[in-house]
Amino acid sequence: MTETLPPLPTVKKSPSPKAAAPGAGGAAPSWAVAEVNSRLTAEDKVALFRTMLRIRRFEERSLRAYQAKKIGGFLHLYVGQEAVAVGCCSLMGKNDHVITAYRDHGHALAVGMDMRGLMAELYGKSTGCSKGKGGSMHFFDPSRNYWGGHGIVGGQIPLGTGIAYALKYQGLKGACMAFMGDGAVNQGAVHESYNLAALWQLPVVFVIENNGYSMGTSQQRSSAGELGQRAEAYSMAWEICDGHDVYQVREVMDRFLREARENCRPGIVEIRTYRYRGHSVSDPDKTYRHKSEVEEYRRTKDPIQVFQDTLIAEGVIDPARAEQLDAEVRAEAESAADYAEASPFPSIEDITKDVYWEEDNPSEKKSQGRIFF
Amino acid sequence: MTETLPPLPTVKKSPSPKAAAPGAGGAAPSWAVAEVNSRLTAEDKVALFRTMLRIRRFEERSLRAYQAKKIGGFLHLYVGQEAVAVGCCSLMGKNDHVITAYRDHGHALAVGMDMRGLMAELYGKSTGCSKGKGGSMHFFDPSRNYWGGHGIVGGQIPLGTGIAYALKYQGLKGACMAFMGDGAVNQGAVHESYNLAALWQLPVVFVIENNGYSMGTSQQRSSAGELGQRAEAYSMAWEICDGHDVYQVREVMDRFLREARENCRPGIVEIRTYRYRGHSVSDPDKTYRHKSEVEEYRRTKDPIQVFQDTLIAEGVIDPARAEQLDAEVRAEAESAADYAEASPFPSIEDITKDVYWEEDNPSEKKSQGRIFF
Amino acid sequence: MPSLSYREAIRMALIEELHRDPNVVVMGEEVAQFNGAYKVTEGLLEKFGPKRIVDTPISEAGFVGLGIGASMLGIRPVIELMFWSFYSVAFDQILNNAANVRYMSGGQIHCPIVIRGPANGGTNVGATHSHTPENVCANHPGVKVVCPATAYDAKGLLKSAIRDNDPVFFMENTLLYGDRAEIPDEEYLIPIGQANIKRPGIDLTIVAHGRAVITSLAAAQILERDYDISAEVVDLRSIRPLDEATVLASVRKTHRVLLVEENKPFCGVGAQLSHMIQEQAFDELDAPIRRVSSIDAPAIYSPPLEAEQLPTPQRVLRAALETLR
Amino acid sequence: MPSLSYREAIRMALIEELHRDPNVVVMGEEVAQFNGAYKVTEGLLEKFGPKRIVDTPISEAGFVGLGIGASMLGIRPVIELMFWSFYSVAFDQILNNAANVRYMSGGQIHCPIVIRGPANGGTNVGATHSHTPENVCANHPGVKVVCPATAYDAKGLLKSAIRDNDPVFFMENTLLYGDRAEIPDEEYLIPIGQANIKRPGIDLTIVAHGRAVITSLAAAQILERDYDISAEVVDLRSIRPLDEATVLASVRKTHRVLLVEENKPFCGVGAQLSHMIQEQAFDELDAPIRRVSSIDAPAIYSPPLEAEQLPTPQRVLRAALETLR
Ligand SMILES: Cc1ncc(C[n+]2csc(CCOP(=O)(O)OP(=O)(O)O)c2C)c(N)n1
Ligand SMILES: Cc1ncc(C[n+]2csc(CCOP(=O)(O)OP(=O)(O)O)c2C)c(N)n1
Ligand SMILES: [Mg+2]
Ligand SMILES: [Mg+2]
Repeated sequence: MTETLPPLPTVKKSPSPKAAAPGAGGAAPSWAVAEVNSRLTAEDKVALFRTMLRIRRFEERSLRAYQAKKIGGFLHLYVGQEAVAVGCCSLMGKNDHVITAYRDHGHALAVGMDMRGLMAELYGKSTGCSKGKGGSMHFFDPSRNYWGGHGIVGGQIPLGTGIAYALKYQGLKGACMAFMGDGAVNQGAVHESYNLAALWQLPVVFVIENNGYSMGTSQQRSSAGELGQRAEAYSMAWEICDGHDVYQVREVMDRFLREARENCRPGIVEIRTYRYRGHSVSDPDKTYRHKSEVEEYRRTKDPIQVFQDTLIAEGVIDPARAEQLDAEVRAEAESAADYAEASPFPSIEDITKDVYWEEDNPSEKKSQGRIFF
Repeated sequence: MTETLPPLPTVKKSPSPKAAAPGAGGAAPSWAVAEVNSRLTAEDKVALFRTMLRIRRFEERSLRAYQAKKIGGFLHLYVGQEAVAVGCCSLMGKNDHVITAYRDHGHALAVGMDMRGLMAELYGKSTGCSKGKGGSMHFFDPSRNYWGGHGIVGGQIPLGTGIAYALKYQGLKGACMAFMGDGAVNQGAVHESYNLAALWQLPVVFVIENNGYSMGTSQQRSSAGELGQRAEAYSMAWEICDGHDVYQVREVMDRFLREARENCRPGIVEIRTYRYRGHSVSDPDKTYRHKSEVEEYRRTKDPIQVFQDTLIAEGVIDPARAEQLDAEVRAEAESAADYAEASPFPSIEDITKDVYWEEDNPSEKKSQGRIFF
Repeated sequence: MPSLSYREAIRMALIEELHRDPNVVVMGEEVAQFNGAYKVTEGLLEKFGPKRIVDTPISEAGFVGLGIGASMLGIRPVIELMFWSFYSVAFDQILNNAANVRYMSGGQIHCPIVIRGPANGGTNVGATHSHTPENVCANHPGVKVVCPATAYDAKGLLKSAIRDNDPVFFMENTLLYGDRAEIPDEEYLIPIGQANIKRPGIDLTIVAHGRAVITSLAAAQILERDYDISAEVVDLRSIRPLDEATVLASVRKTHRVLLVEENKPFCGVGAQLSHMIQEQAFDELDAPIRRVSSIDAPAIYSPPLEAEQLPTPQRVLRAALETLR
Repeated sequence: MPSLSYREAIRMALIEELHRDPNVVVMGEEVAQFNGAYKVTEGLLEKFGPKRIVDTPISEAGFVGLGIGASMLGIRPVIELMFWSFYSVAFDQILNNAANVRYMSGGQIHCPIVIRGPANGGTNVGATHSHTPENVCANHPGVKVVCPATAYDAKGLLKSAIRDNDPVFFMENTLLYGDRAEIPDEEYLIPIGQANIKRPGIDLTIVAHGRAVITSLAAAQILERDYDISAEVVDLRSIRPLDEATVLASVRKTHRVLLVEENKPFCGVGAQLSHMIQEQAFDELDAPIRRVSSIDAPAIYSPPLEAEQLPTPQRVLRAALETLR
């Protein structure tokens, strides 16, 4: 009943001239020398590392909260994929935007949201980042250009394309990163968005976080052909990138984001990554992959371990500093849980708030009649 | 406001080994020697020609009826595209099926439907092929494996894929031809169907009748990339074919149909064709193409003229025989109009018939309660 | 006051709002170069250029969703669906994204988008092209639904819709595009959610929206002329928000109610009105509330039959007489 | 008689029908190898193999449409929507193709397809995943809509649905999957369109469907215990066709009606029932018909609040007392 191991990620298409191909046989990662990475200060690098850690520890803490029945509904953990969101979002300028699917905690932390609001959201509290109305799948922070958190597979992709449309319309030099999973590529709305983006040359980068599975279905069982390569059907640029290496993610995404911002060229980046946990916390994770597959990824490709090793090798941190960072981040997650626990639930009256802008802004209300039934 | 002339169709991908490439400089068409065409008897060829003529004359007659206000709603004429439906449908075996969009008169005649039922349908009469319930966009004849006639752009493509699924499920060696326009390829449902067909290896041939325009929008303004080539995104075979040459249509489609029937290999055939009339009869046809473009197609590429010339050159018919055939077919169209005119409209009671199978088969009815409100 | 058609009145509203606010964008299939499938947007491309008037591929989910996304950043798209029936392929974008994104974000986002186009049967284009989705859309909290019956209302309501900060679904009617009304030269707005008594009366309240208002007015005329019955015709104009007060005031006056709609009956707008009226004016009713809806089947093509499938003045008349019995 | 859960009862119906008819195919996301997102189809792949139990990509429009097309040729697909909410991306296939193709072909085609899956809120998964589309679907002539409230009903109704030659939309409820009932060893069918009195009573008629039946039964118990009021609970079981006779017979007995539904109120199922009852039993009513629906907003995530947003026994109780006032 289980699948055979999928091939480990390979890098297709040549990377930018500045970055050498990743060395064979475990040689030191060479994406570090790419311009976008070589200009990083030690502090910057620690910040990247820290954000990846924050995601990992937040997720682990939220899983415990879920097991303690503090959280309802779904909880889709991002553990294993941290380098993707962190690498991508670390490139954001003032006019760059992000939208993603329901596996959205990582991106929320990567754009700089506060753990407390996120944890409170999971607890369904009124102090949550979406006032307890959205839950795990619907984290939002437009003030950080973060447009969620969307539960319908593929449904966010037209929205992301529209964000890019707005940027171009307003003459802003920015781009939208529209994230989706490998399972989402087979939704019609995604295809329609690809065509619109390519036809109108919109500044959007479609990021496929290919973790090999949509729920219990391997990529091979859901998609004909290669995922990123579908870009060619629309004459868009594309590339495959190793999502376990935050440097590589940054290097590839930097090029695509520049093309989008500067030349309004959309593109697709397929980032090969892996999730360690079940699809959601209720997935028994027994029917579709071997435990050994998960273990192999954890052992050889863990993005946090890989980056920690890199930073130690680079002399940016030492093991003690890494441990200290981890302790800080764990404490942050713990205090977020305390905050969430102590926060109040919304009231019954809150149920019908935040439905209509006009109802929430009665002084500017112009319509009449009964609007709730 | 008008477009520049689109390039005339070119043939991509090499044709089957048996058929030579079309000769340059107006040399005699060489598709005739392809096996699927060379085995045609003179009678067969006349039948092909006759069916093309039947479509042309039916359409012209229906246009007059429309102008005389005998027909309501839309009327999308197929004039100019006859070689496509006739070429494709002439290849149908017992287990081959057809489904198409709203420009469906040509396919209906090509599968052998009676002009009278079609004309009566246009007139909204109870003797119509859909009892006056479907109209121009919804001709059906399941007894001829003809599944319509569908108004929602792209909406028929999942159905066609399902027909292919049923054939494979039932172990029948047949294929479904699922027709769509060049504008339909940007619908999500089409993309989802491509993926399903390729993933599950279903015996379906997707036929894009590329007449250069979706209503008033040229292919260039609606689609990024090449239409047929999108097949590569799903690892499907594809080919472009000149839709003005019925021999060529047959040669290309024959290969795709065989692959579908015998090896359950789906594919996409993009057939370059042209419509002479506006999108529908209410299209003033002034904003998006030059009259001269239409005239050039009519003059140099008319599929009926081209085939008539071929048949005369082959000695299959002479001009007198061509004229006689035309007269017969015109008379057929005329008498179909008389039949339609003389037929009764449905009754008010008919409005709620043909909604539920169970209501129409009361002796086998098992459900209870009120079903119409 | 110039007399404008319903089509021209909508166009005028678009022109005025395009002039007023540079963030307004008109987008849809064939709206620009082709001048609109029903010519509502005729001349706009020439006037405002391709940045403001945008032709799209046949990808309703894609471009409606794109419009919703753009609206979150302050663009004010007015999206034309060539037929509202095509909402079927954009349903998720319309009724999940536009309707819910404000809520799911805890009120951080709003979507000032208008989706407009004809939403009616009666043009002999068959079942898939003849949906009347006002009931289905209005079922979803988060959206507003407007169905103007006259050129005057269409203009004033569309301008309000474009300025509204919530998603407004504006449902026109192909059969009304040619209907004319006096349109003032001065700008005017009609608030969304305000019903309008199109004809005062004392014996019977007829509530309708969209073209059913016109049908009801024709029936009311016959009632007056042939039966000496004075029917009040209330035009809802907006389905959500709903002007319950105006409906109830009329009911309290006439004590008899007929609901007319082009919706299919099961869970149509009339069902909601019927419940509301009997709940809030139970003791005022002297007779059961009756409804006239489309005859309950997919829209038939056959032109003379489709005319009968929709509410006709005759069917309204018969039901009115029954209500008054 | 073995006691089975609602989930197991559905599975049992599938197994029996898969055995009976080789044209029955179960298809959907994760139904095979993963055993179903909610484990309804657990073990089927092993029993029937990959030809009969088919995993799909996440392409609802594609595979639902494929199922409809296959059904035209005699396959009898039972398509699982992981959530009925995902009908939003397959709306066109479901409500244009499945609902209309018979009509538009003049009765030449029929579509013996079942689409099934959970259609409910209450599981804290947010607005986009908590739709209750029974009203929207039943608005469309050409389809049948069934909403079982118990394991017993689910089994008998699903078997009827699979044998039905029209498209049947079968709406389950995640919160009921664990509820148990005695299920006879012998095969049984429950006709679609037959309501069921889940609790007889004389003072008040409560009409409900799906989980609202369970909520209503809880309220009826409190009414009996604490107020000595005898409420009759009518379980519609099927929304379209609708067993109006059973509802009306109850109304003629009790003269007071409360409608309970998990639908959003505007044009929910209760609206249609309310209209029907007041029209057909106007003189029988001693009080206005009242409704309890979900609180009118997109489904909130916050677990304790979502429980309140749906009808609760307390809200039903309050409304019942008001109706009896
Ligand atoms: C339209 C739609 N269909 C089905 C689902 C149920 N569903 C939620 S997540 C998921 C798998 C998605 O996989 P993928 O896109 O690879 O993302 P990942 O979970 O791996 O991050 C499915 C089937 C949904 N939310 N929306
Ligand atoms: C979903 C949907 N959107 C829009 C339309 C309106 N419409 C009907 S035909 C058409 C153009 C289709 O062009 P194409 O696919 O090239 O076919 P052709 O008319 O050239 O045969 C449009 C936009 C529709 N019927 N369905
Ligand atoms: Mg995945
Ligand atoms: Mg075309």
